Amino acid sequence: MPVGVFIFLGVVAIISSLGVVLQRSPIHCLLALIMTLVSIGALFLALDAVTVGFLQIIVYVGAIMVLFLFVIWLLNLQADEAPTGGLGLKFFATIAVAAMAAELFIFFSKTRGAMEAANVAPGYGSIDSLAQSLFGQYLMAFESTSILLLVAVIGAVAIARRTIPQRERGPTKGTPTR
Amino acid sequence: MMTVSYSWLMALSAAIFTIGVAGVLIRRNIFVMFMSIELMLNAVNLAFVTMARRMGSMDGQVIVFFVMTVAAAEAAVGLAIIISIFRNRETVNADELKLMRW
Amino acid sequence: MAIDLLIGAVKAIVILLLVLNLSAVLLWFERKGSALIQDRVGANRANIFGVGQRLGMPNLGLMNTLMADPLKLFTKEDFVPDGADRFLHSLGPFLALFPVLIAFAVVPIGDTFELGGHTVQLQAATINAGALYILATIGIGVYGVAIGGWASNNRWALLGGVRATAQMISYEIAMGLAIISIVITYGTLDLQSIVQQQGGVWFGWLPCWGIFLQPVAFIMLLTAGMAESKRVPFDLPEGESELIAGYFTEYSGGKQAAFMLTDFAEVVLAAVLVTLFFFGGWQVPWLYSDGFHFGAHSLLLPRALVVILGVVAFWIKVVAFCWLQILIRWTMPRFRYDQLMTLGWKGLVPLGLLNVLVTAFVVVLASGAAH
Amino acid sequence: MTTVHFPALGLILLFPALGFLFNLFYGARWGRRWVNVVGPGVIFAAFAVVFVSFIRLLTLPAGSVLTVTLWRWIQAGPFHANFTLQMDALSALMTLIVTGVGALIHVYSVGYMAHDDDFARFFAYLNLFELSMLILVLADNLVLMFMGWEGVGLCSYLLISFWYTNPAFAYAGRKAFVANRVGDAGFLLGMFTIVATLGSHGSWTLNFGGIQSHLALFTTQTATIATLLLLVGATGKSAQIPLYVWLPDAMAGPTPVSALIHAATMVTAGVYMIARLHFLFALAPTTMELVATIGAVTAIYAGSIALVQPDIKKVLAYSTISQLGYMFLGVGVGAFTAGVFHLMTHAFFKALLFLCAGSVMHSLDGEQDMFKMGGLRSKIPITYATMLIATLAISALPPFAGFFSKDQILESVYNSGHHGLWILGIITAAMTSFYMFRLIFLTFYGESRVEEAKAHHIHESPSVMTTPLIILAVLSIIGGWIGLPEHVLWGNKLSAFLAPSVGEFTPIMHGSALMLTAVSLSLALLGIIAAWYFYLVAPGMPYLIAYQLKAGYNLLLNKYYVDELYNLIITRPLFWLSTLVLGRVIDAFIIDGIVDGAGLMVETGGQLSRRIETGNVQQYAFVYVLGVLAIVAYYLYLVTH
Repeated sequence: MPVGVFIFLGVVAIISSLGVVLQRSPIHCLLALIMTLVSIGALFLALDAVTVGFLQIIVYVGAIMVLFLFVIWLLNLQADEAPTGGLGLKFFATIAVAAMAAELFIFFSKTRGAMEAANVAPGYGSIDSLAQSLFGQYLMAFESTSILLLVAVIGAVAIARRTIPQRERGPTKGTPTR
Repeated sequence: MMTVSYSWLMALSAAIFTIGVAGVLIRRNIFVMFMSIELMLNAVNLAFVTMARRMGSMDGQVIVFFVMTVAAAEAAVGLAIIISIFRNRETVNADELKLMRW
Repeated sequence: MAIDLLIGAVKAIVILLLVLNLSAVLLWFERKGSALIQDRVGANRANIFGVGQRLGMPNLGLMNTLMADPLKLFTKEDFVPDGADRFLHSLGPFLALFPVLIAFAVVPIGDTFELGGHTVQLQAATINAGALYILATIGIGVYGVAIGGWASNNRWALLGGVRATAQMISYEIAMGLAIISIVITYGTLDLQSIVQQQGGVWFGWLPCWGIFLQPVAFIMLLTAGMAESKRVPFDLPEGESELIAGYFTEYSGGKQAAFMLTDFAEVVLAAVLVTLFFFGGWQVPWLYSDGFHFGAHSLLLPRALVVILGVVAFWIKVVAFCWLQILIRWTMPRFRYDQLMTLGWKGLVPLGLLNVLVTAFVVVLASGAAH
Repeated sequence: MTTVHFPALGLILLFPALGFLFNLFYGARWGRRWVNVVGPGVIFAAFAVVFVSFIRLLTLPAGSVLTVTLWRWIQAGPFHANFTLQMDALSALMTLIVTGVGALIHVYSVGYMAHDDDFARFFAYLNLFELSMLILVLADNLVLMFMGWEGVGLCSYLLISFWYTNPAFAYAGRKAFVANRVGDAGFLLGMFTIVATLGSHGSWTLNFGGIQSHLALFTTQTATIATLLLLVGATGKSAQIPLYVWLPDAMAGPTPVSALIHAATMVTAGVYMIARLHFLFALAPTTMELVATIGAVTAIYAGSIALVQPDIKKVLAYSTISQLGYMFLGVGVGAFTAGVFHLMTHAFFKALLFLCAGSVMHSLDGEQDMFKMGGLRSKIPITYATMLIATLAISALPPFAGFFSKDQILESVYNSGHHGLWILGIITAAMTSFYMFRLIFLTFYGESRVEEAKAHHIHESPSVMTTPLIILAVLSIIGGWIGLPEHVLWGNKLSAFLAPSVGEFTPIMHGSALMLTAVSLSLALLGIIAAWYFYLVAPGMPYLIAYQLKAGYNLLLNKYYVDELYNLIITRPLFWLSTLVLGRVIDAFIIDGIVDGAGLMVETGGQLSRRIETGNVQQYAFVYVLGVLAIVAYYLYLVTH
């Protein structure tokens, strides 16, 4: 991919992810997160992972993040008040995070090679090649994820459903109301 | 024409990942912590795609696909939990959710 | 290189302008059309120095739609309510409009042709995963209304935003299923090739349009598209009788214009998709790359003319479907919200799944028969 | 001396075991009818098997042994004791008594417990007792025998305190248990001595056969030590001085229990053990002397107490002790066959006496005081008749069973040169006949002294109770005939049968035997006449004597104050020691200190470590991140080096 593209997307991604962490209002954080996801998706596209890139945007941005949005609305989350206490933990956490960043950078700086268009087969990242892997080598995993999703849906409903006693629920359908 | 080297992309994913970790460790709002976790997931996805690209294999992308699926499930359940917590405790502040303690 | 960039820029601008103008014109269509349907005169006032009458033209009120309204809107005060999130409040409309407009980037408005040794794709961006791209943009489109409704600090607006979001997500699924069945049918995500495969005829006379292959998908796509455009009968997010104006209650001036433009752009998008997937895009019945062929008879035409005919045909189809949607809008009552959800989740989604299943079976059997 | 593999012996144990399990787990649920069938049924089955094995044994040359090894039991280094049963003449006789008399008593119990709700538990215990007793007598090694030994002790405890809701009964059970523990300790130490002695010479065994074959390894000294210790066990189980005290109290249990355990079978275990180890005892003349002395003294001592007891069962209890004294006397002077012979006859008539007493009490709603009876002769004739037979038997009047066995003992005592013991023996004989007929006269003759409340519904016991009485009565008559004196009719079949397993019985010349017999017989008759005169002719006389010799009378009535003595010198100090020293000091401070200390340690540790669980998610996450850091650092190290 062109260096310019990488730099642009990378900067956007980092800034917006910082926004996720640093902003007060949950909805701003959410938008920042969406921004990050979109830029990462764009990076996927630039990495010839076309299908996954679009899926990233469709699934993450188009579905999961909307779920977050709904929850923000449902709970009517406002901006956090000024953080109180726990500064010691924050301090050490910052140090730990810095250390982790250092480690990871050293670690990944050992990754060699640069992107040439040459080293991928034609049709790499296209939906058929993905499908070949998904429905070939990873079929079992694919099917089991469907079960996972089903379970997740049921679990989510079971957890989040508010159980209302009959009297509060009022007259149910079919019962005469007067 | 100069091209991007993989180490840059990995560094980017590392940066996003650590930012996510910081969010989990520092933010008090469990909701934002949750979002930070998504951030970390995506950083990992980026690393996967990068390496897949480098090795010219689809496996990394397949894993990303699965990560998305699991993330969807995780989001559903996690948000449901957050909702029920909020119903019972009227807060999303992690500091006030300390029931599981001595 | 440079020329390619130039061509690209030209294409982009042209398509964008086309869409914007069409959206604007649709507003006029709507006014006159509704007037016709409701046996009114409709827009008929604005008239520049009576030029129209002097030329003996009937006063179609074109002016106050195409010039007076935009002037009025863009000169109005940009009002932001108290306690609203300023940034998001102004971000909302453009977050809504932007994705819809970029969605048109992959739309092939005509056949490819040679120009001075350059292969010109009549398509702003030649992405070979066009269908996915469109779905992605539509997915992003949700946020505009959502943010707009939330940032207005107004419960009607918020309710409208919630409704809009829920509705759009629900119908995105149906739309996605419809598009998937099309993709399975044509075995590609590339819109251009989908259109090209719709060339030619069956039985010597029937155009090979997708409508004949995927009638169910056609219904679903049309319905979902209209739902995406949040207009009657799917206009609950902005139902005047319930929520003053839904998510743009608190908007005025340019931002409101942007929202309205979004609606019309979505109408156009729905029309474009239907055209592309089911009515052969720029394909003209019995017109081949070298001219008309109808049975034994044939009428040869120059290549340029063929391409132009294709482009014209495409836009005619699009306008026709926009008109169809407007008719539907002005003839049907509004759903109740539970009816909306029922239709989406209990009607279209299962239907779409079934359709995908059947399509997949048929395709597999056909390919099996092929070899 | 041949050894025959005879698996059927296993069945002898199997039946009571099954009965025990059934009565324990299903008895109460399935109801009285089943228990009444199963409880005695299994014993009858066992008796049948025993009888078959007995016949098999008779067909073999004298001194043969039936044996079966059920499984390998204890395996400790060189030492090993298998679960092996063996039946020689002695065991055969014992098993016949245990199962035969036991079966009859089971049947009797069906009637006796007819009104008790806890019948299932009762029969479960009885069957368990039968099982243990059979193990005891069939065991081929001391360890297995000790297992049965303990088993019978346990059952005795359970059955004495069967009506545990009555504190006095529970106390009696505890007393019996403790007294038996003392004896058992002696038994154990005796075993250890034997093992040590044999093991030090490299032959690790406790099989009777093994011990017998390694007798050479014993010096007189070791043999004496071992036998003395075993004797302690014997006195404990067989209620001899000094450990007899539990037996009188053991009468708290249901009367069939007194009959089966505390008259016929268990209490004879000591005698059996001595007879079983006769070869070892033979090595220790000192012990033998002691055994004889203990026997004689116990006999006359208990007999004297029995003279004045008002309680019918107490009289029988002391007479049991006294009769056991006879047996000890017999085996003590080396007349093992005589001792075992008396054991057998005693089992018959003493069981019968107890059952009759039970029948009497049953007819009088559990009245035990003989001074509140009288004149029952016509009201419960069968009981009267059978009890009279038993009394004649125990009073050693020919031709009843007791006559022959007791006569043999006294003869052999005299002939072995213990004339002092012989005199004690014949005096005891006189006492025996006196207190037994005193019992008869007080109970069945004279005018009725029964309380009004009980007087009107005196009834003969049901046939299920009387039938065993009759059978036992027959046995009490003819039981002695298998051991006739030498040269009389068929002579002494029994000793001929037993001789190989308990050593030769030395026959004596006939002339003096007749003289001795005449003496003891005349004394017995004297006792009877005295009883007749005191309690029928001149009923006031006993009171007069008791008034004249108040001190002696009270001494006897209070059993020489031995219980009080034991209380003073043993129980009380032990009690104080355990409550004050052990309880208040060692238990309260040291043991509780250790326990509480452990608990406190854990608790404080928890108090400290629980601070880690702050419930703060981010803190956990922080620690987690530290872990990740460590891991990544490790991999970095791997990569860079």
